[in-house]
Amino acid sequence: MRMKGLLVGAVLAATAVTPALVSSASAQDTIYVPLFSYRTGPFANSGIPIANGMADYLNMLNERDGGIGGVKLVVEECETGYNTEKGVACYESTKSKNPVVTNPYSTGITLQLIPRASVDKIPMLSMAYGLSASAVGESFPWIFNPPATYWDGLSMIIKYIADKEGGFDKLKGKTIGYIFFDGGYGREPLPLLDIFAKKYGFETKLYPVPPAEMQNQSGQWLNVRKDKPDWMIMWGWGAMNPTAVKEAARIKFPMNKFVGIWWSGGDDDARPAGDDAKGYTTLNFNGVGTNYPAIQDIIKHVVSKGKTQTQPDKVGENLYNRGVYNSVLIAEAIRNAQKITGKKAITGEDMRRGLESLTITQARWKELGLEGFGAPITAVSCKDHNGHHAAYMQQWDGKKWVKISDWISPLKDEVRPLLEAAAKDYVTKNAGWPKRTESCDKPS
Amino acid sequence: MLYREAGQFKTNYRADMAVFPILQDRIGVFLILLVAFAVIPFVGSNFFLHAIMIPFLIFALATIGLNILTGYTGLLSLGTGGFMGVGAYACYKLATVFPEVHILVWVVASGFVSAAVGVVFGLPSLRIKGFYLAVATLASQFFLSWCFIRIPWLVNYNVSNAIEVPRRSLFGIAVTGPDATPQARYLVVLTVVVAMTWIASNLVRGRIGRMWMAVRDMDIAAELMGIRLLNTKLLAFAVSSFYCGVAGALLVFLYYGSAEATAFSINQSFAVLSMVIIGGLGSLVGSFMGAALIFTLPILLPHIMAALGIPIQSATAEQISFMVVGALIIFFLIVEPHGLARLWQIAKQKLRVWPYPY
Amino acid sequence: MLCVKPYGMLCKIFVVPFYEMWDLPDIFVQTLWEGLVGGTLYSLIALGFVLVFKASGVFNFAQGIMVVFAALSLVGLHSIGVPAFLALILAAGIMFVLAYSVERVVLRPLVNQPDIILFMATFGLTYFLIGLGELIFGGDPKVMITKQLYIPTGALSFDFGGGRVELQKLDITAMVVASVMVAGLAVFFSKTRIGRALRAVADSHKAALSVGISLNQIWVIVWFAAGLVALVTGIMWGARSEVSFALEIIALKALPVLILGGFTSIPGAIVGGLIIGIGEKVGEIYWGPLLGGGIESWLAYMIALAFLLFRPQGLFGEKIIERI
Amino acid sequence: MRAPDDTTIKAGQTLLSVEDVSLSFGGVKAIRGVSFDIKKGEIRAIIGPNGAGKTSMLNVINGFYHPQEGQITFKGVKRRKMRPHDAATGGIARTFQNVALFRSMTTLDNIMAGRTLKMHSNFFWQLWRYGPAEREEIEHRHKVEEIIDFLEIEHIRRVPVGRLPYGLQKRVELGRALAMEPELLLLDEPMAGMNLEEKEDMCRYIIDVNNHFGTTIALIEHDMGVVMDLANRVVVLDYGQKIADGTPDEVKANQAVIDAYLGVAH
Repeated sequence: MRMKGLLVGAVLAATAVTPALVSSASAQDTIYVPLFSYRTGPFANSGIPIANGMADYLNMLNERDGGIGGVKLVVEECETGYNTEKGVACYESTKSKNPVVTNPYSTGITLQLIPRASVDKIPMLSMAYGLSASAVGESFPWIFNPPATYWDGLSMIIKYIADKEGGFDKLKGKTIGYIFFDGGYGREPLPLLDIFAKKYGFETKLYPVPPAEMQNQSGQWLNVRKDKPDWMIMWGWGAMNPTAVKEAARIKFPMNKFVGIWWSGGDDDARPAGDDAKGYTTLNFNGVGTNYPAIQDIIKHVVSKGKTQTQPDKVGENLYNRGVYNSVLIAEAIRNAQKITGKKAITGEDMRRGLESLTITQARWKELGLEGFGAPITAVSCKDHNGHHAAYMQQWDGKKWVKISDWISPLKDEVRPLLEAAAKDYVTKNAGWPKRTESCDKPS
Repeated sequence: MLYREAGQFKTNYRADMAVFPILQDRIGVFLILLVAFAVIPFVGSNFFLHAIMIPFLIFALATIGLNILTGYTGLLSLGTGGFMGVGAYACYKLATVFPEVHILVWVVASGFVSAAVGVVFGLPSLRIKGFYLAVATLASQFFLSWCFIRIPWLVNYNVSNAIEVPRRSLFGIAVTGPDATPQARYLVVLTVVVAMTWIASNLVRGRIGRMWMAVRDMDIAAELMGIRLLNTKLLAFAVSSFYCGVAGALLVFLYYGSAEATAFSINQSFAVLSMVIIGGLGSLVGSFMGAALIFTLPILLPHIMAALGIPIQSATAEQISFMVVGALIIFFLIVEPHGLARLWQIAKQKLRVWPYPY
Repeated sequence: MLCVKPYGMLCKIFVVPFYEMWDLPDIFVQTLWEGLVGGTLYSLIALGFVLVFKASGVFNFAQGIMVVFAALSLVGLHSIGVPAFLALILAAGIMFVLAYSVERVVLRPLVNQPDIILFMATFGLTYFLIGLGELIFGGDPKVMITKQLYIPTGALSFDFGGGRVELQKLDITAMVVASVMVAGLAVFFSKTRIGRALRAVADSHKAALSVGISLNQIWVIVWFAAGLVALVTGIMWGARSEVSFALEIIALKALPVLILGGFTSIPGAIVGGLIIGIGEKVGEIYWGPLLGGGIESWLAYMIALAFLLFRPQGLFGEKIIERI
Repeated sequence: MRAPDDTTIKAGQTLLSVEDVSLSFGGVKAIRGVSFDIKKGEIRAIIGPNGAGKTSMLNVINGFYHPQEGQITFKGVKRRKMRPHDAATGGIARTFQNVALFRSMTTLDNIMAGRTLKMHSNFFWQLWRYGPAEREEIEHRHKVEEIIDFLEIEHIRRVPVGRLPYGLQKRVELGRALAMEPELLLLDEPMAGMNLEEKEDMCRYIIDVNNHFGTTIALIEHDMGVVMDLANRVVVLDYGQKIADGTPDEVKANQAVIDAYLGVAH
């Protein structure tokens, strides 16, 4: 009986103590960077390497340079499990510690936090995911999604396919299949796909994969066999990717005509299919491998000192480097904000200005020790929070990803009007959406 | 000595059948409500209100909903998430098609939509029982999830494929949308939850509650006493779905602020079921306790561990809380199948005879 | 092109699919084969359920996570350098430890509790194993050690009806293993002393006690058997895609299989699995596109539900006479 | 508690009759062509060896089983088969061989549940437990308390019945049936498993119910002494067939009955 009493007591006590525990604010002479991540749940395979890359780069800056501009970064992970409730909890628990940026890493969490960003004055960086329309800076002054949107991604893929077929006019009469995660993320490119299909005269076939059936795709791929599309495009995530690659190999779909978005290009996505996955192609906007001085610094200062959760052999894999890329954007925006404001410990509002005038030139990439790691970030502006930067195609050679194309720039003229329309639609549907009042800094 | 009914004589049945026949209970409830309405909103931090209290209350409401079906009527359901989703999507449609009508009206109305859907999926309950019925509810869960994704009309053809919660206010104070303060949201949620809990308590203590429990305990005997099984079960489905629907609408409008279909997946159903089990089958108080424990455990665990001097990674905390929840479910089923609610009763009993052992 | 207005929709439902089956026989045969393979895997999961339900009356919700856990143990052991076949034996050992612990910690204290309480206990067990599995092995999916276990990969393909039908060797292996396992279980139940004891328990707990069989031992045995079935299922599913926690949701598909086959019938689990597997695959391929595809997520449940309304006792169950 | 106000059927007239009822499950014939009647105000016993079809007969009368042949006349209305709901609204209540109480509900709630059919306040009032709903609840609570007094179970009012000893459970079950204010009360082995004292109590309650409220009672019982003391008329079933019908003395003297009980080969 006493046990039971104690238990009830403990639960009540725990509930009562909460606010006290959480309100302990962080010190003022640091910059607090919360990283939402998911090392658990159905998307953990994609989430773990990204979380590692993000944390390791920022920790490396702390170890090597003592932070940014002499200010230490306080890096804290918050586990979301790709789950919206946990996302809210993470947001609320980090909010009180004055974060400079929100980095939600889940489209669902991004969507629910978009309206909050302007109210709470915390900019949000949803790097090449989230709501594509948030690229329109006038409507979404607090949201940033560089380097490219999903629509940019689709346009690059279509451009690549046209290139392989010998020109846009050769697309006529072709069939392009689109296998996608059946949710907001996978359905977003559909309108643009329709537009391209009409414009270039190809036929589309859709193969949705329900969230609960990510590992059971034989039905979809049988339909692919039945429909015999010339090309396959994939918008997959988590456990869906490796299964799709395996199934494609099983039906002997020509792998070099199977093109994935950048979120379908993890090493663990292609590896399970081994040699059968040879030729599988995906978009990418960050370099792979450890052959960059900055990555070597991560190994030297963080990984080899055991200050990480990363397994050493995973450093340099695509999604790990994706995490690094994400953190480079954060770090450069912080630096930029420090420069603009002259402050050391910046706030969320300063960070917004830093993100809005973020530039990473070729030279700057080199300075960072990441030459050729990413396309120069030059087009982020007050109007354009995305920049529509270029990406490249990479191909699986059975062991690793190999870059097979030059940087492909998106069909910005096709994409931008859609974005504007979508942003307008969002603003009209969300009656009372605030007008932009934030001033605009000239790019530095 | 303080908690005792001695000397409190009931002179009529009305007093004897009150919700809280004992004076100390009435005082206790009054104090809890006083704290909930008048203290917490002004003292609690934003984190406490928005990340703990609001979702806790909403999940308690959903737990009451499932408890009506599973705890009171004995019909096992794995489709709670789907019914919550129906409420959320219905509320979104209604609120955007008729923006001039007050949002709270639509929150309640969406409960009716959910109730109707619940009745449709409850129809098989006449012919199938027990685990078979659980599979039928699983069918509703997966089918509804599919509908949420597939019918773009439900989200007004938003490119994001998600519900985007519009701004609405009550008495000139924003209650939904990003401008709404946690305090305002909290008070709205609290009011709805308290009112609906009171109604649920009226239902389960009266004729309808007895019919539900009769069907749960011995459906054949109930039938031979003239209780119509189908009507009773469908009523349970309807009321249960109503509660889940309102909870779903509140969840999206006053908590998430935006939601994709995955917010109403099978995992949500499982979570609510575990709240019912831990809280105690067939107990309203237990519904609150179960929701509090299951929802706050993963959030509080890292803080508790840190306070104990064992800092853990957030992912590890998540995993450990899964294990703890699982272990607690088994522990409760073995030690006290009626869950936290029963522990609470035992505690009160102890208090009543204190300082004597019995 | 086949369909003319105003009968477009009717024609698309009732004519086009059958025309397609006839027109592309290779795809049709492939569809049936995929359905068969999927069905076999559902059957294997259902088999685990049935074993436990038959002998202990427990609706084991944790069978799905046991599949994941068994496969993770195998892969996890191998990844720390244990040779594949030793890892296999050790993984079986882990399943035994699990069965033993479940009996001691969960079942024994809950003996004679209502069914729903036992079900919920396995629900708790599911949560526990998810947490434990992720804690030990990490949340990221693992590649099944197909080669190391000498599971053949590649495909047999032959020409058929103007096309090509491909039978994955992996799938053939899965079917062979499943058949061997079912046959083995049948022999075990009818020829061995323990097997007969298990059947006695299934018929009546009291009868079993009166002939001196320890219920506790039997529970350990059936849970261990279910664990072995889970291990095999995990290897086969894992080899087809990968070993991840998402499999747990797919394992729920065994529930409609059980409804079709009845909770206590091993042949029922097999036949039910095949019906569900083939039904959902054919439905997805030929009727799915009408609804935009992806109907596989709920079709199996709907088939089972429709079936239930006409035959509540399942395919092989006897009509239930209610007594009072 | 008041006697049911029934104007159509007077004491001594036929309240219920079964004619040529046959019931089978699959190939097994449980009841074959049985006819008998129950007169208003009497205590009618149904006896017979195990497996004679007694409980099945009760199940047919209150509509739980549907006979393949024959018909049932209750209060002058002929039916091919009863439906449980019609039987209950028509005033047939029963207890069960193996107590079928609502185990996790309290004594009070169990007996209150017996009043369900008498309660009519609609859902809307139930929601608020106000107005008609509250008045009704209090009014029926009075009735239920009368039954509780009558059966002398005041002390276990708030105890979940699952925790009560068997004898008390039987009494609560009787209370639940009485709460329906039945015209015809079916008792399936009301005294099985009781000690002598409990049996005497139960006999007294049965006689009191019959005398004070004029409730017609049909009961199945194994204790012949009890049956002979209580019953006005007895019908004897064996292998699903009626082998005797009459007063206790007539039945006692019947050779077929003696054979059936002694197990003479057929």
